[in-house]
Amino acid sequence: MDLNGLYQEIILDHYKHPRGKVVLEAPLASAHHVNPTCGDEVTVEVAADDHGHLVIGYQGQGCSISQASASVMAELLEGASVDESVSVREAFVAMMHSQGNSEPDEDVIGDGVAFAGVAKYPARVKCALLPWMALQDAEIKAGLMAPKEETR
Amino acid sequence: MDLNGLYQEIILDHYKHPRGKVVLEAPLASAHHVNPTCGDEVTVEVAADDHGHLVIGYQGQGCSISQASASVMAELLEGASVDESVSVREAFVAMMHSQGNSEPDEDVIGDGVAFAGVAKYPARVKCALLPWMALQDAEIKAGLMAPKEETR
Amino acid sequence: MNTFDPSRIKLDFPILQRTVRDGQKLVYLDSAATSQKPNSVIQAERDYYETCNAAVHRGAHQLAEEATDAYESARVAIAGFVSAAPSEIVYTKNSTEALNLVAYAFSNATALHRASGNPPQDPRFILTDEHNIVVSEMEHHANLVPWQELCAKTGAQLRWIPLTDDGRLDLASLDSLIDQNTKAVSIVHQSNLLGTINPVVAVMERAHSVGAIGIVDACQSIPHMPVRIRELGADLVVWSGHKMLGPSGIGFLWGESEILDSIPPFITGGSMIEIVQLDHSTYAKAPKRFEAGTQMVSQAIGMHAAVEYLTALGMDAVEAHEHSLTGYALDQLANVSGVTVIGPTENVARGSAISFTVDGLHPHDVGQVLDSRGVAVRVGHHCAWPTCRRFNVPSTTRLSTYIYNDTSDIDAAISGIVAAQEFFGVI
Amino acid sequence: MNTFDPSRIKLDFPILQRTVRDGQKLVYLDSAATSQKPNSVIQAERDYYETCNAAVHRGAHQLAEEATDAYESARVAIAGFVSAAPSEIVYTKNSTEALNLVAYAFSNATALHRASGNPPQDPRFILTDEHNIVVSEMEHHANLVPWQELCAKTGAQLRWIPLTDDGRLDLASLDSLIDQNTKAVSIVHQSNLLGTINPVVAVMERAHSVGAIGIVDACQSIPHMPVRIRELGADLVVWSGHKMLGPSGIGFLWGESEILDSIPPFITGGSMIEIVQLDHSTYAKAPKRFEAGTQMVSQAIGMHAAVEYLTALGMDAVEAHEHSLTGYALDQLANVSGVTVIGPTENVARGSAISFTVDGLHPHDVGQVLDSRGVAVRVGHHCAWPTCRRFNVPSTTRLSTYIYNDTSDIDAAISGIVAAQEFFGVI
Ligand SMILES: Cc1ncc(COP(=O)(O)O)c(C=O)c1O
Ligand SMILES: Cc1ncc(COP(=O)(O)O)c(C=O)c1O
Repeated sequence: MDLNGLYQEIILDHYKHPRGKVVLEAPLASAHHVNPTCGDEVTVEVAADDHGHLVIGYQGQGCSISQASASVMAELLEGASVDESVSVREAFVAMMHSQGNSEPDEDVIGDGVAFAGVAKYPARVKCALLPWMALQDAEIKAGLMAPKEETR
Repeated sequence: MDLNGLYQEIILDHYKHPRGKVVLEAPLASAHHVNPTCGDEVTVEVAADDHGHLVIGYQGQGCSISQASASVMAELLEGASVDESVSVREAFVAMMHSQGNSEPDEDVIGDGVAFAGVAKYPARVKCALLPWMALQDAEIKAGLMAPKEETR
Repeated sequence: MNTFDPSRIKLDFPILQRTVRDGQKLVYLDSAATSQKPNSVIQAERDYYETCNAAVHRGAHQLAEEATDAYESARVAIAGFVSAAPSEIVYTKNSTEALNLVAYAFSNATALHRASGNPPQDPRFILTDEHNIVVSEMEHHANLVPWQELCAKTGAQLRWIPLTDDGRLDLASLDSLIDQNTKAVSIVHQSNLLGTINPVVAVMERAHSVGAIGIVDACQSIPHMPVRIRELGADLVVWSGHKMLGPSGIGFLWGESEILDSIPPFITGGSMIEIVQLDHSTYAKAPKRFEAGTQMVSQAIGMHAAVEYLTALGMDAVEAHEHSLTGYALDQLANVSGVTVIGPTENVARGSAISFTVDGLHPHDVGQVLDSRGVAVRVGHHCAWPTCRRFNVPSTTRLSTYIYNDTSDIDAAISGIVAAQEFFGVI
Repeated sequence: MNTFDPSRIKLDFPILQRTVRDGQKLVYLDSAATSQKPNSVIQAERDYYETCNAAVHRGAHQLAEEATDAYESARVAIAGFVSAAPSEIVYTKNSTEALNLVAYAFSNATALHRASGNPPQDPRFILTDEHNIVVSEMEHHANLVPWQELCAKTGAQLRWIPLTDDGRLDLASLDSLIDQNTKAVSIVHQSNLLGTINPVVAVMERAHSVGAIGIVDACQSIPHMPVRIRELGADLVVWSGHKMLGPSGIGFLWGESEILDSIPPFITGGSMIEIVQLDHSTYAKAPKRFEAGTQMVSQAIGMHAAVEYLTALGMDAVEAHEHSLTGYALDQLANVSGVTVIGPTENVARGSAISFTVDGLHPHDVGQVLDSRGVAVRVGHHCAWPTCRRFNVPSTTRLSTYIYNDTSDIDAAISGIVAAQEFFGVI
């Protein structure tokens, strides 16, 4: 098995040097998500700046995949509009559900492309999605986006 | 399959011409037993005459095996002592649990020997035992014998 | 599509090649009790154990991934078979467990509500002694006894829709039976004793008009006819795998997600939780919420093969085949003097289970003579004892067919009945 | 007796011949989750479906006779395996169902008592908010969550026996924890996370001294050591078939007949009744009382083959083999720097499940690296989340052995752990 395909350098780098792992001073809302199988947890906080752009913070503990995913997400979406965050999330989720058969677009999901290999391991897909689902929840709670049915 | 081995002439005869199928005037006790699978029922009543000998009556509805067995039992044990009824019952029960591999003693169980073939058909063993178990129950209720653990 | 050919289908079922009672061909007419299993189902279970057996939804290793995938693919296939979404299908051990899960929804919600009200319970499931539950007089014990126990625990009242003499639901008093205090209405789709197919849509509509939860026992219908589950009009539907070519040990509860998620957990433990603290826990959403403990994985996988087998035959074709076989059997039985069919004698809105009595003979004895000739039928009250009482019979003999039966099987049963009459000298 | 030879035993398990992750040999170290199945078990189920599949305890035909006989013979064999009487063995779908059956004994008896008192319920099972239930801090969710739910429904209080730092029950406060108001004490025999073997006899004795019902979760002990069930000192004992070579979908409840017959029915429906009227029913004695609906027949028959396989090996030999393998694994793990075993490190009163953490690595990542090398272990909280919290770890990596494992399997795991440390650059 190709361990390097799963744990790409970018992932290991984000795991060891997480970006954006901060506590916000005045979050509009936060969401705490847990993976009931392995106990991984992440809390994502959101706020909006004067232009309505996202300010993101998170805390968490868990495996390299879930924690690197949170770091990639925070870096990528900091300062993005809510609409952008939605389309990036949709692209990321689609890639994770592709079982490894997608051609992810680096222009859209940035370092997120490193998780393409994770999509081949069903048990790890949930790890990668954990922070993204928490962000979605936080955005809804903050009133930044309307609740909608999306793949969990 | 040997239908005549199962339904011996004696059985068919008792089925068509039941002996002792009477309601007692002053029973000491009665017991109503049901086969929960097929709904067969029998009610056995007991009394004792001046010598402490059994007086037996029964009513019932059910298949040829259960009804013939009641008739054979009533005929055989009418006027017997309680001790005799116990040893006859034990012999009959032992034969029914032998899976057809016993040499029943006609001197002890009389027409009951006709049920030797029934012992090969597990689903019918319960039919044959139904009235015998009801009699045991009635004897216990009537205070004629002490409750004891016996094969159901 | 190929024409429907039971003699070719029979070849897929190893057990139908065996002989019984001293070398006689087996004529299996007891599929309403349990169906036989084709090679593909037996092989699917075996393959699972030989290649990817593991605990599902728990491990990170390759076997666990493969097992989880097979287990969930089976759910997709089973859901597809009844036109449902996979998340609406709960695996249980049999339909009896599924019906109990539903009855316990009410007793558990009521107990939790009375004890502390925390977490708050859905009012649709909270009962007092002012409420009532409605079933019918033709229910299988599995759809009767759990409701009796629920009523004993909560003080609610149990009511029954009565039957007509030809074995149909008597709906004349439906509107007074199902009233503003009715909290659940649970009805069999096709009776396992009478064969009657009930107008469940009308009954479910009445249930919904008073805000009651509507439940359909589809144990005898889903194996035998195409069912688009939402078209039954129910909130919850149960059925069993073993009656439709699947392994023993698996059954199903279908429910709208909104309803399933409102039901408090039934069997609790591993795999159905969200977060567990020492003093309390929170729970996953359905279907996981109801699948505590290590699941019947190989059985789900066997079921996958079973629905594929039936889908390949086409459920329309299965229904048509059984309908014509039922018509044939009813006609043949009508020709035997002394035989009385218990249940509809007209081949309309009726399935393939046919119960009957024979004058002067006990059903058990009829069954025994048939068995002596290799014909396997069921005798007794068929777990519907109150239905027997309604028709004043202690029990019946029942023949029931499936995809592997043909008219020669019916003929064997008919000559067996006549042989029984001769043997016992009643003709 | 032959010497115990895992390499020969392995040949009986088809799945252990397969490769994983690009042609690597499968090293299966996840038997505490579920065991693999030998040919004889797989074949027994297949034979059943191919020769005598039928509904048990119901039909009068030859198949039904044979199926009933096979089903009940399995019960005799399973009872014999733990030195119990067949009538004391209840089939359930898994041990989780069995534990729920026991917890529901209390909630059902309490609800029936409160509603009408008719039929009268055994006072041992009636709870008020003055009562309490005692478990331990090392319970599997299956032996924790049902008791939480019971307490939520009845107002009773849940208490836990705490743990020592080396993963043993801390019995110092046993006599105050289990007091005159304790109605049930339910304890795991061998922890699936820590590996600890608990002094259940002492705990059960204390339970009995205050009149409480004593329950033992033997899921991880009966597969791995000889158990004479009465010697556990409990009233009720549960375990699962799939962890001891048997099929998925079957578990067991053992109880003294006197106790079993005092428990109100749990899942109700067909086959568990005595007489059914429309408005109420009476019930069969145990074990039938608890086996409603069409049962897991092929699974019971597979289990029969499983206990025969284990009996032929000899449970003393199985225990000795695993004990020495556990000692070897503990020694090897002690040699890897950065590894911390969660649970007893001394190979005394401990079984073969070994949980550990690796400094700087998340358990999930350790498991993934092992998996990439063909080594199947379990990662997570192992359905014992509160136990993880007690030891301040979010989760662990766990290796667990069985009859088909040998020291080379342990060696493969050890080199995998070191490889993980290298890959993530923590050494
Ligand atoms: C100690 C213990 N108890 C209970 C269970 C639950 O067993 P099952 O999932 O077979 O119901 C398990 C296994 O998962 C266990 O290890
Ligand atoms: C109509 C009906 N309902 C419920 C059941 C119970 O199904 P199971 O025994 O598989 O739980 C059956 C079959 O026995 C049935 O025919």
